[in-house]
Amino acid sequence: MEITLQLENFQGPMSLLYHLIEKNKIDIYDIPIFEITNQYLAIVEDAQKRSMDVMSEFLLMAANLLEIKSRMLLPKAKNEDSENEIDPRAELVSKLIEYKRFKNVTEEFKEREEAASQVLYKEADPSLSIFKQEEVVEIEDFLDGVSFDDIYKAFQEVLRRKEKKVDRVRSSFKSVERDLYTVEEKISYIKDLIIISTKIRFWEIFRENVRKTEIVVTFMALLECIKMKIVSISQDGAFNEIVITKYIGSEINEA
Amino acid sequence: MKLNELEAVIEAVLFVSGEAVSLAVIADAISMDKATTKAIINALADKYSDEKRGIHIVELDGEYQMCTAAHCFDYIRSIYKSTKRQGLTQSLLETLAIIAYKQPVTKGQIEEIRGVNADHAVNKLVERGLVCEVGRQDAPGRPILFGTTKEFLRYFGFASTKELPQLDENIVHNSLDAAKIEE
Amino acid sequence: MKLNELEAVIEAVLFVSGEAVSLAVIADAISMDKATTKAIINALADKYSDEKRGIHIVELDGEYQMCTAAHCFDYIRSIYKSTKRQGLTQSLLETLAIIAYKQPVTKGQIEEIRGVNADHAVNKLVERGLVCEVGRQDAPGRPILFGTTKEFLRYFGFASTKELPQLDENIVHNSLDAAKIEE
Repeated sequence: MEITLQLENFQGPMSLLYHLIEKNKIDIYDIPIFEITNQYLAIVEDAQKRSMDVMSEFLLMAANLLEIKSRMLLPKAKNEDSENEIDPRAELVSKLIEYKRFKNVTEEFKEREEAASQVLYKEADPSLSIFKQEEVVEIEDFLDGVSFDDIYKAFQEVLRRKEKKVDRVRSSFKSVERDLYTVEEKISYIKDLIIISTKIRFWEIFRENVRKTEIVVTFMALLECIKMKIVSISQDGAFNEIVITKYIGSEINEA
Repeated sequence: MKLNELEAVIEAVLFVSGEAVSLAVIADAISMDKATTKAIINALADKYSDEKRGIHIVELDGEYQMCTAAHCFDYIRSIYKSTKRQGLTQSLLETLAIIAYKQPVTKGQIEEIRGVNADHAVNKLVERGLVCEVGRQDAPGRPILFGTTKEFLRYFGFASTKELPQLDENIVHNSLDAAKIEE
Repeated sequence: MKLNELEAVIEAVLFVSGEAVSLAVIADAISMDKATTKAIINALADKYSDEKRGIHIVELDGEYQMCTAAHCFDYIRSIYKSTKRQGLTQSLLETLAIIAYKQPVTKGQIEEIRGVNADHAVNKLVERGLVCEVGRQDAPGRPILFGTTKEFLRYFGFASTKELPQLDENIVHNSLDAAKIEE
């Protein structure tokens, strides 16, 4: 075989080796390793004289081939239990097959690439951005039904709550408290959290001085979220931190 | 080319261009004279509107453009609205109230008062144009200070933040003292 | 809404969006359940292609997008004088094929199959938006896992990765048998 092959024309050692097998019409399951190794080395040596670029991978394969060749030269162990002895070429063959599977399919990819290049798409209509912008600046819509009185009350409520938290003695006297936390509210809170960070430790949900009722309500909300397949939880062991992650396939988004 | 092929090319050209295309260019694409091309486009445009299709062809000063049919407008709009639409939740309301009364205020201070992480709520409010950055606090890390926007005041009919209704002083003081103790 | 009104809305939505629109969003726009919506879109897409229209509807991983019909390409090209898209090199195609079939896959696994360093090819594919990071492998060094993108589907005209041509499984089995015989 004349050495007119240019190493640069090959995608790599597998590509070159594969070419040699095809060119010599070799049965891939019974590679004449001596012949192929000689041809391969001849091409690689010739190329080496011209360029040292991208050579290392070709040389690695050359070494691999030489190793197989030498193992083939060794007398076969004739042990009784040598049934499991593996052909030194086996690994190379399965790699070549694997490579061939993907190489074969690139032809079809190329055809589809060509066909699909004749299909054109268009940009989003510029007027859409107006819809989106409009949505962001429409305070009227967002605050629909909210009066300033609501804000005033919300602030008072927040402050009152804070005050109660600090005054532990007084708050501990109360036997019946207004239900400040609802499961619904905590579900949407957990949903929000899981959007911001994909992984949360259970205690990160809470701040210092958190109330017991809030913990209970939040825990119930968490159970609800698991049931609704919004989050998944995991725990390394008993009493370890519970880790909350977004349920795979969950459809919650920024909305 | 047969008529339906000519129509297909016109359709494809108008679709992909995304803007008005001159009669001359379309005539060129289908290798027909302008008068014939014009007749074909008009027939196609009529067909679209007779069939009450979702896309129409309009003529704009001798050029042609593909656009959505007016009767579909509300549906399109609903998609872009509904994906973002969400009312003011309790959590956002409280955060907004704290920012309104304590501005300029940092996220840390908001969290201190509400007892929960404020990132999400503050971002949402900024996104909605109710709250904005008003400066930096002269403290380690120079945290961002937030305040309400002009739009916020305008919406509730206040000329400035000084006009906000006064709070029950007792509550305010107690809470401020409390905040100091904890700091 | 009557069927042709539903079709009109779908048409308008797909026309205006300029990107793939999810089934859920379209279903929302026409207030129908997903299965019905899917049936209507498919019927509309079939109508477009049966009538050899200039615009088509393609499915991309459960989303839908409007595009021009391939048979109109040459005419569009003639007026826009656009140069032909540069195809992928053999090296990029091989790398992409491996990623497409073995996703999620690390660079190391690609190199294992191709026998050459995959840095350049993978970077190029990421640059072209055909491939993206999809996570990290739970192994030492936590190597990046790569997968194909929606643009990959669009680029080759696949509706989903399930549509990829079958790999020749036979060769592999033969090789294993062959190896056994030789043992």
